[in-house]
Amino acid sequence: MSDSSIVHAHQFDDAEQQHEASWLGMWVFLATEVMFFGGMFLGYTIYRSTYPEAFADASNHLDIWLGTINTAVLIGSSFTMALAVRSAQLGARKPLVRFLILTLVLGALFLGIKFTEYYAKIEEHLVPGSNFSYAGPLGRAAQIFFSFYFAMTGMHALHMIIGLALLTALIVKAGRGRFSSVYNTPVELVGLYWHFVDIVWIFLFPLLYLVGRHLQ
Amino acid sequence: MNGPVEERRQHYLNVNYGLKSWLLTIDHKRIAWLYLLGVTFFFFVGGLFATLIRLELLTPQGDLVQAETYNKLFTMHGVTMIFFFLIPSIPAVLGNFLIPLMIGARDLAFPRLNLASWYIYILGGLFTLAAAAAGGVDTGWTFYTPYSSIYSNTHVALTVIGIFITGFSSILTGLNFIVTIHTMRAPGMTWFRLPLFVWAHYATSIIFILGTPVIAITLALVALERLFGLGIFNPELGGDPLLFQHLFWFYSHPAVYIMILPGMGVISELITCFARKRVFGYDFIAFSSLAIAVLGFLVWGHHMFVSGQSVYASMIFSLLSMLVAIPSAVKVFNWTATLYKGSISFDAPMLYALGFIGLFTIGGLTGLFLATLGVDIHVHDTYFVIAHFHYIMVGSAVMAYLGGIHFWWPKMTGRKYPEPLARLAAVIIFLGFNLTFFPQFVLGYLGMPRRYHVYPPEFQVLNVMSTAGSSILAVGYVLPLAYLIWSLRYGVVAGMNPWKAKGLEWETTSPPPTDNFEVMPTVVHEAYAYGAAESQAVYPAGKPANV
Amino acid sequence: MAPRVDQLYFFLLGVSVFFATLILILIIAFAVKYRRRSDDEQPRPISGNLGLEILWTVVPLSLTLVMFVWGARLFFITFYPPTDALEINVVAKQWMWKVQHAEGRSEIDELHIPTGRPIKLIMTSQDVIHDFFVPAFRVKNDVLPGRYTTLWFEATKPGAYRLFCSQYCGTQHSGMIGHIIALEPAEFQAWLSGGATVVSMATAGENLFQKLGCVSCHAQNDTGRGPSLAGLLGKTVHLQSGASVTADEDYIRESILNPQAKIVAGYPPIMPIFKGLISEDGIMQIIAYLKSLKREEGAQVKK
Amino acid sequence: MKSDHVVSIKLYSAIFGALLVMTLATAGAAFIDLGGNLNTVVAMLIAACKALLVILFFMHVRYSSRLTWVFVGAGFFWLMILLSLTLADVLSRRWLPTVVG
Repeated sequence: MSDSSIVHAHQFDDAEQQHEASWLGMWVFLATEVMFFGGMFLGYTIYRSTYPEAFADASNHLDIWLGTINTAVLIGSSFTMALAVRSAQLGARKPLVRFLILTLVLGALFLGIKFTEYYAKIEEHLVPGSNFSYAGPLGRAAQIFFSFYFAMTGMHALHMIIGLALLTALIVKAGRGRFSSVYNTPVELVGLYWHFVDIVWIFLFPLLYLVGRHLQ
Repeated sequence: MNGPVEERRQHYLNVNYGLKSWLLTIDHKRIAWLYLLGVTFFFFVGGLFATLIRLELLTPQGDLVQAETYNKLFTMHGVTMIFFFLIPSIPAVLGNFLIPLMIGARDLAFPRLNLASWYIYILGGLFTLAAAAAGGVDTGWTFYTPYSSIYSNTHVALTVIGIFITGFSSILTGLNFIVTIHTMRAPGMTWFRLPLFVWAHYATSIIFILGTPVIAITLALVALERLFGLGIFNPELGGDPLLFQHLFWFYSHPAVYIMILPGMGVISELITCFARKRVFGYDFIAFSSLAIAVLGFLVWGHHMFVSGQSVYASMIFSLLSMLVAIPSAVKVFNWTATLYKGSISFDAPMLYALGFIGLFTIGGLTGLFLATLGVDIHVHDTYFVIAHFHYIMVGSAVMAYLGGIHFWWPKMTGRKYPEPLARLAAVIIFLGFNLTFFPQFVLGYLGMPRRYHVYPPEFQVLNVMSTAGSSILAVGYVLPLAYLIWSLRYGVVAGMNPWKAKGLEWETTSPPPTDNFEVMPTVVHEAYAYGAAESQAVYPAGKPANV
Repeated sequence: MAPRVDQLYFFLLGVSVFFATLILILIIAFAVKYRRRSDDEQPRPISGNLGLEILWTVVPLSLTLVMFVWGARLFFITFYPPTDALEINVVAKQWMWKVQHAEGRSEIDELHIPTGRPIKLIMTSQDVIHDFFVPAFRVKNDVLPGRYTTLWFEATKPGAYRLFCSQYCGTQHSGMIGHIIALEPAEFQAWLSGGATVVSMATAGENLFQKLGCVSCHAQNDTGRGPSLAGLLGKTVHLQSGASVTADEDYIRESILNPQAKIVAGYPPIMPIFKGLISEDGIMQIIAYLKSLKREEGAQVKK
Repeated sequence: MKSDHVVSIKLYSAIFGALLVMTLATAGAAFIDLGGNLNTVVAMLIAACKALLVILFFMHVRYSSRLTWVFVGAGFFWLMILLSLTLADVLSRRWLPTVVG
């Protein structure tokens, strides 16, 4: 199949140029996303260096096992996503749909576990605000830790939800056979986005769950 | 050229009519018009707030409005002017219209995303207007915590959500420009043949995509703190009051370059055209734009010399701030040198350009006062700062914006504006501007703090001068609005290249066709080939405009 | 300070006027000399000149470096108060300035100082960020909640000088103003001892120290459950975490409000939190008391 | 811009395995007191390695043009600007204590 047989938008000369533009556009967007999360990483770094004991203590209130399992789940979803992109490159429709659905399921599982954790934190009065209660003298700085916990994981979960919506759209399109070995840019781009969200979690996991375990 | 056949020619304005054809357009030229409407609206809203501020400051007592109202006025003035006028003004109107034309492309890389940017911008604007209508916000456009996060009882959350939303419009515009400039240049349009306007917008886009997300998350955290009691900036919990300032200025200082860099790009086009000269030191101007964009990210701490920031950090920031002055100086000298042995005409856009150089020089030099540690201690947060940044943002950026609108008006509309009136307006704006803001330098050095509703009587004379100047300035701004609208119908038909300018945008018809060029060009010359061959590009015959 | 700031200011002004005039003259000269005389004029293109580019990069660069060094020196002086400065405590709140003198006299929106002696302000805020700005002395510094910042100046002539809050702090921001009243030293002494009989800050601090029960753990010698606080200010303290800090006012303030933040090595973390039990003014009084302990100890050593 | 390089399932699986191992390693290392800030350093190093693997292989950056590298780099470079200059303030604030002498 030659390039000229693929439809491309009117502003482009050919499909190759369109693909280049889309690929670059996604990377520019991801650079933006790095800075978006970067603001929170900065705040986190400053407070952790100011209140190391409180952060260690508060971190121990998180469930390290759920955190580890969730990390594995999300890495698994990245793996299936990478395989989905591969299937798309090869023009294999059925594996593509299968891997996309698998990614969707793993993503949903991640969110499910995450919301279980949130629920536990609500029960334990660890949500910042007027209901926050924390035994011991480190309560005030611990509230800062939980502010970051909810802001960072919340922003991450929001990205996951958007990712799930994108995946759903891809599955529908892939099922209808819209993608081929020559045209699979949307699968590729959603893949990039999904891996990025995975990377954010790869950093959130040690920063939130593993701060003070060794001091217990 | 202007025969009856030419009149019937189809172009982007008459290709179809009706509201829907505009609101659902994906043509970058029409989207530029949508932005033009938006930014003009917010400019006059912001101008209205400014007028009320100046009237209040006519007397030392607080006799026109209450303190609460005054505080809301300057906050809303800053918010609308910065986030809804200045930041989108040149990039989203002129950049949107011109970048594809200048690089020889049919449109931006992502036309639908471009339209989405406009809707996001409008949505953010509606939130902010809703906040204003609901009673306003009184934190100052800087939203310093803990005042904004805990103490203010005005509509902070609604306003910051509006700015948060609008931020995504900037990000998407920047993304679109970067991708377009990388991937959509016409054959032969190498990086060093790009007009400096395009270089400037590339540099601006870098700031858009790497700075804007930081202010977005910062303001989102402030909103979360107000709405849900999150405690990231709360000093009661041990929060650091400087963290917000770092995050805020990490974007908001480079944001000044978002406002001025595109203006510098416009000026490079105007000076060369009206001096009929190749730009002096093309490479230096191009690279100085990139240098400003990168160095601009390293200097934000000069807003925080007296904030309790570490003395040592302040020194680093001061030194880096001195460095950012250099590329600006390089540009000014190169523009001046471009005039040397030129053939200079004084059409309205050139008057704006020359005014720009003068006002930018003053604005830039007074910036050095603020970057110099020992002096900044005294003038920080006084009217000196107000005067300085108005010289940059209004004196320079708005002058460039108006100059650019006049210069490309024939291309955008196919008609010329009335030249004598336009020259008059340019002169009025220049004089009114200086009368408004020059006295504020003196006020600042005498010690008048900014954001003061009432002030000691010894400052009154200078304040009266400033208010008088602002009324002249207001006339100067209303005048172009009137005659530009008039010219849409009654202006002289302009033709393809009324200024005999170089650049691909002048090699297509006015107004251009929807796909920009009847035949896609291949570029064979450097930019600004004044005094060289007639055309900058060759058009292989037989190739249709839209494959 | 003021004359030294003005010197630098006028240097900057001179440089600015020079360059602004240079640009202005060049633009006007070129605009007149090379004005367009006929519509089809085509001037010869000039693409640039490396020598010129280097010139107008290097000259501004060297000038700005001079500005930086000069400004940085002044800045350092401004933030490094002389050791013999008279310390005065300032608490800012929406929308007033509360001043406490060591001798016990306090005032609102006014600050009496002696001439000819450096004054060091130790400032904090009860609510939002404020800024203590005295244009006549060319000094300002932000006043932050949760932290101390300092400022120093010296009045050479008696008189009243304007005091502004220059960091926007809410509705009555422009009403948060006052005066610095500089008096001859003798007059200042008279003013200090005038008014109602007052206890000194140190004495007030000592009373608080008793009342809040601090004394039951922090004894004069190291026999208590907490470390002795005599002579603490200015010393280096070794912490449980292995780090060490200089015991300044900020450290003491933090240790009262949030004792667990920095635990002294060798002591158990048992001190209760005093946040909510003591005002910013009270903390300043306790610090004054601790400083007075230091002085007494020093006096004993001399004997 | 990007080559149409198709990565083998074997390589993907190897990367996936490495990521899982590192996840377990970082969780395990968290329980051992390495002293000082070493725990943090180790955790962040492992996270950086994991991120690098995802970027290079899952995201195909290893097979992509220089321009892609530039934008990947730009994101992290700017993040470093934000972190390092702000920390320059926060960490040096107490070098000049309020009390002098």
